[in-house]
Amino acid sequence: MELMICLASRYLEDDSIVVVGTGAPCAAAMLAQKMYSPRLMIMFEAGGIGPLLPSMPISVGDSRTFYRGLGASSMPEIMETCQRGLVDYTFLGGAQIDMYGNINSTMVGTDHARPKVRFPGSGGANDLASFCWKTMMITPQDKRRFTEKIDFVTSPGYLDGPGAREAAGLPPGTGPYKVITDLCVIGFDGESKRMKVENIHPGLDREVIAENTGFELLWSENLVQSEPPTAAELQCLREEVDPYRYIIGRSGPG
Amino acid sequence: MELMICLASRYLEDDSIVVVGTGAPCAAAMLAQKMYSPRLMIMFEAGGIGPLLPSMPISVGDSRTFYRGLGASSMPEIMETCQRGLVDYTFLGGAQIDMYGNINSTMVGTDHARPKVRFPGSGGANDLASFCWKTMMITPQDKRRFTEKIDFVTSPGYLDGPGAREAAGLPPGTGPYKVITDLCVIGFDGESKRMKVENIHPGLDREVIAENTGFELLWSENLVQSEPPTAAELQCLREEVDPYRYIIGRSGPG
Amino acid sequence: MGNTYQPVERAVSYQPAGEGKIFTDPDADKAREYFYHEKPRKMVSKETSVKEAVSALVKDGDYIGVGGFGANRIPTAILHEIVRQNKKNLGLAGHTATHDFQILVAGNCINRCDIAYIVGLEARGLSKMARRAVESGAIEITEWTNAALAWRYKAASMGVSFLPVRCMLGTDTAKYSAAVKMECPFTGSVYLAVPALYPDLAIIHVHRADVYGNCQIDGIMVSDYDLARAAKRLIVTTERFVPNEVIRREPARTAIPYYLVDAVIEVPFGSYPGNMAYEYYSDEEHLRQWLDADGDDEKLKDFLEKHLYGVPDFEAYLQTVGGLKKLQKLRSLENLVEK
Amino acid sequence: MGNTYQPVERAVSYQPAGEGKIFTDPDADKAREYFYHEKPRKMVSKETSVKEAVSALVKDGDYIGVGGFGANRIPTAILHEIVRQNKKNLGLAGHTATHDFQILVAGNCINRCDIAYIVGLEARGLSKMARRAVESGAIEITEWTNAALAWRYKAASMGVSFLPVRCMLGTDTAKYSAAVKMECPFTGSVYLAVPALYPDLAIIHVHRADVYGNCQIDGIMVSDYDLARAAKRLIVTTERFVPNEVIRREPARTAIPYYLVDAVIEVPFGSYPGNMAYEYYSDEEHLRQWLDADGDDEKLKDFLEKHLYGVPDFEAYLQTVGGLKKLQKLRSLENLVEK
Repeated sequence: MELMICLASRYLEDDSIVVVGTGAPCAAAMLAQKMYSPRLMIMFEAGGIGPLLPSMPISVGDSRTFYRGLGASSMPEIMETCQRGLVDYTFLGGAQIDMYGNINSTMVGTDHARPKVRFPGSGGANDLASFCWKTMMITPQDKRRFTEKIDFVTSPGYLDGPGAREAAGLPPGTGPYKVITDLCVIGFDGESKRMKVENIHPGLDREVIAENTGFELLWSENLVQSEPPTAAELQCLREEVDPYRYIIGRSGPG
Repeated sequence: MELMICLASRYLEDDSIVVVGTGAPCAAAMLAQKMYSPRLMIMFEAGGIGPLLPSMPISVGDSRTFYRGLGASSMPEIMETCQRGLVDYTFLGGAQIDMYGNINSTMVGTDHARPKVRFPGSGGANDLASFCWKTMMITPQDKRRFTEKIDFVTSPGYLDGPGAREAAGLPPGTGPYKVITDLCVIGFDGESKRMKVENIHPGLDREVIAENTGFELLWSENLVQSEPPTAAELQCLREEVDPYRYIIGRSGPG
Repeated sequence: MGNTYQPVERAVSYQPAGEGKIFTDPDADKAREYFYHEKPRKMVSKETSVKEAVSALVKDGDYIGVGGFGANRIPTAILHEIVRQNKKNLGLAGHTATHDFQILVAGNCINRCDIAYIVGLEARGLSKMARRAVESGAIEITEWTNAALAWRYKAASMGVSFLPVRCMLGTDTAKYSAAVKMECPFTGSVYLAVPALYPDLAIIHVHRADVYGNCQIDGIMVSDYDLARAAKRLIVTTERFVPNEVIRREPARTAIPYYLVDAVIEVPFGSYPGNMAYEYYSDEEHLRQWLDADGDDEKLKDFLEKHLYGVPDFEAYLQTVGGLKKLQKLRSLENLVEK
Repeated sequence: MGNTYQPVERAVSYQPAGEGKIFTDPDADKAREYFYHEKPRKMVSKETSVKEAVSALVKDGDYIGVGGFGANRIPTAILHEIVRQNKKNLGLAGHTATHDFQILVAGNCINRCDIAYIVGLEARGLSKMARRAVESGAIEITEWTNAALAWRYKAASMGVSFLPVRCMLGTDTAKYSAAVKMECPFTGSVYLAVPALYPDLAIIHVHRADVYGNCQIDGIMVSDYDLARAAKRLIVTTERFVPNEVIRREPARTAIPYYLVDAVIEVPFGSYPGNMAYEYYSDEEHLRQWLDADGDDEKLKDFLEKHLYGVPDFEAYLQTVGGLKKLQKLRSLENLVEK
C-alpha cells in the first residue's frame, strides 16, 4: 500500500486539480501536496474544495473535506466543474477492471435484478471517469480483478477500444491514465488504448505480472523498474499523511 | 395612479407569493401587505425574497429588495421558483396590449433590425408571464396602447385565444388575470380568453372606455362600479408606502 | 461569430439508453399543480414533533429523498421514527445513501431504489444486511450515478422534466438506468436525458431554522438545495431553532425558505451517529457496532431493540449510546479541540 | 409507479423557434479544451491594475458578460477603461444591462447584443443614446429573456451545450431568438432548447477577494455564480482585498474560487454610481446627469470628457463626482443611517 501511494503521488502535477475519494487516493494526493506539488488542488465530490486537511477524511462528504477550505460547495458544483472540463485527475477503485480500463463497482453475476454479489454501484465514479481528463486507479492486481470481461461496466475506461469513448458521446481527450497496482504501474497504449505495463516493482518480473492478469498485457518498449518509495516519501506518509495508519496499516485497496 | 394601486392591492390574496417590479406593482404589493394580506410574500426577479422594504426600490436588483429579507438569492432561484409553479402573481407593464392580454415591451415598427421605436425588451416579463399562475397589469388605457394588433408579442397573454398557451407548451392554468387601468378593471372571459370589463371607475361609462380601446371589449354581466380607494388605503399609501410620492406623484405607468 | 451553430430543422430520434424503471413521475406540469395547490405558502409556525411529522407526512409507498451525504448531516431521528412507525414499500433515492439506507433496510421499509451508491458505508466497509436485501431481489433497482441523481433533483428544482447530461454514456450503468439518448439541438453532440426526480417526501437535517421553516446549512450543501425544491413534501429537523430575526440578518444564507417546508422539528444532535459539520464528528464506534450487528439476524434484532425499537424517541436513543458525555467527545473531535 | 413514463424509441423533430443569430459557440467540448489548456489553475497572485487587465484581457471583438444586475454591483471601473482603451466590436449579453450598456454604447464599443433588457435604466427612464444606437441597426441583436440568458449561462456553467426551458414559447421573443423547439424525451411536453453561452470574457465586481481570486459576494448573486463559471476569461474587481485566511474561515461563502479568475483588482467603490449592497447606495443624481447628457451629442461629449475620457482612472472619476464626501453620503443612504 505504501508503495502504491508513493508511486501514485508522483503522477499528480503541481498546479492541477484532482478529485479524490477517501483512503489511498486521498493519501496519495496529500503526499503529493507535501512532497512534490504544493499547489495541487484537492476536491471532494460532495462539495469540499481545497481544504487544509487536518487528517484523513472518513467520508468524501465529512467536515474534514472542507476544513479551512477554499470552498464548501455542493455536489452539483463539483460535478459540473468536472463536466465543464476543469478537473485534471481523478482516482477510482473497483472490483474488476478490463484491458481498456473499464471498471466494475456494481455487481458480480449476470442477472442484474439478482446479482451474485452486489457492490455499492457507481457513486460518483462513473461521473468522474466520464469528465476528468486523466483517470487513475490504485488497486491490487490479481486474475479475478484484472479480467478479460468484467461483469458490469460501471465506469467507462476506453470502452471497447480506440474511438469508442468519443463515439459514445464522452468528452474527447479523457480516459484512463495510469493503473497503479501492487505489482506494477500500467499506462494505456496510445493506439490500441489497451493496458501497457510501464514500470515493474522491485523484485518482480513480467511472468508474475502476467500470471496475475486475466488478459494479455502490452509491455512498454522502455519498461523500467519502479523507483521504490524514498525515505522522505515514507517518512512524510507515515508521520504526516497517515500517522494513525488508517490506510497504510491495512492491506488491500484503500 | 393612486386608484390603480389601491385596486390592484385588493387582488393580492394573503398567504400567496408575488413577483413584482419597481414602481406601481411594488407599491400595490406593499399596500396589500399593510392593508389586507400581511403574509403576502414579495419576491424580486434578481434574487430578493421577502424583504422588510424600508422604502421603494429603484431597481428590482437593488439592496432594498432583500433588506432584512427571508432570502437574498439569485435570478436562477427566483425564475426557477416561478417555473416550478410556486408563484401566484406577477405584475407587468408594457407599451401595447391586445385583447388576449399579449404584451409588447420590445419595439414599435415592423422591421426588427431597425425598429421605429425600441423599448427595453422582455427583461423578466416574458418569463414571469409564462410561469406565474396569475398575471396582472397596471397600465393607463388608450387606443394606442390597447390595440387590435400589437407590433411584437414580447410576453404571452392568451396568445391567439383558447388553448393557445397550452398548445405552445406554456404551463397549463396560467395566464392574464386582471388588467387595472385608469378607466376600469378588466378580467378575461373564461371561454374566449378575451378582455372583459368587470368594474368601471367612478364617473366613467362604457362609451369612454370603448373610445379608449382599439378593439372590441366584452362586458361582464355583473358590471359594477369600482370601489374607490378608501381613506385608510389612501392614508397608508401616502404615508407609509410612498411617502416621497415617487410613484403616486407621477402620472403615467409605474 | 458562431453562425455554424445556427439552428436548422432536423429529424432526430430519442433512444432509451436503459431498461430501468422510472419510479417517480417526471411531469413538470403535474408537479406544478401539486405545488400550487398543496405547498403551504402560509408563513406560520410549522413546529411539530418527530412522531407527529412522520405520522402525518410519511405515507406507505412514498418515494423519499434524504439530505446530506453518506452518514453526514442525515436526519437520523426521522429515519428511526419511519422504522418505528413501520412505514412500508418506500422508494428511495440512493444518492450516496449509506447509514440512511442501512436504517431503512433494517426496518424493511424499502421496496425500490434509484441507485448511485448503496450497501456500503464508504471507508467503513459494507453492510451485509443491506447487501443481502439487494441481492435477494427484494428491492427493485434502477442504476444511476451521484451526478445523475443530483441533476435529476436539479431538473425538478428548475421546474423542467429533464436535463441533458454527459455521464453514464457507453456503460452498463446507462443500460440499467432509465436515461434516454438524444442529441444537442445546436451541436449535434450526444447526450443522455435524465428525468426530473420529484420525491414525494424529502427529509433534511439543518444547522438552524426558524419555526416557519427558513433554514441555514453550514458547510457543504451536497444536493440539498435542489432536493428541498424538488420534493413535494419536506420535513426539516434542525440542530436548533433561532428567531426569525437571525434569518433576516443574513438573508443570503437562507438555504431553504419557509414556503418549501411542511414541518420543522428541533432535534439537537439530530445527525448522530453521522457527522454534523462544525457541531460533532461521526461516532465511528457506534457505526462499527451497527455494521457488526447487521451481519447476523439475531444480533441485529437485539441491536435494534436496544437502540431503536426499544426506545421511544431520538433523545432516548442518544442515552443508549452514551448521552451528552459521548456527544461532548464528538464535539471536541469535530472541532479539533486538543485535550 | 411512473411506468407510463418508461422511455420508448421515438422519432422527433428539432425546429428552430427563431431567426436570431447565436453570437458565441455553444460547443461544450471546445469550451472544455479551452478551460483545460488556458484556465490558470496556478494559485498565485493575480493582482493587477485596471489598465493592465483591460489591455491584456479584453480583445477587440470579444463577447462580454457583465456581473450584477442593472446598475447594481456592476464593475464600473472596467467598463470605463474598456471605453478609454477604445475597444471595438464587442458583443454583449444584455441580461438586464442598464448603465453598463449605456457606458459601452457611449464608447461605441458594441456591435452585437443578446437582448433581455437594454436601453432602459429601470425606474429611471430610457437612455436616448442607447435607444438610437439600437434603432439605427448599428447593433446586431438577438432577443431573449432574463431567465433565458441566466439559463444560457447556467448551461455553460454546467458544462452542457443546451438546456430546456419553458419561457418564450408562443411569442415573438422566441421568433427573434435562436432557440430550438423540442420535446421532452419522457413526457413529450414542448420545450425550447437554449444554447450554452460561454462569453469570451466576464467582468464582475465583488465585495471581497484574496489576491488569488477567491471571492465572496454579499446579498443577491444575480447570475454571477454561473457567469463566472461560463466565462473563458474572468476579470474581478473587489471592494477590498482580504487575506486568504478570511476566505478559509468561511469556505461556504466562496462564490468564485481562484481557478476561475484571470485577474483581480482592488477598486474601492468600484460599482459607483451603482448600488453595492451593504456598502453604498446608487448615486441617482449622477445617473440622472448621464441620462440628461446622453440625449444630446454635444452634451454627451462634454460629459464623457469630464467624467471618463478626461480622467486617467476610476479614482479620478470619483473625484469628479464629489469624492469621498459623496461616497460617505451614499454609504449612509445604503445603511439607512439616520442623520
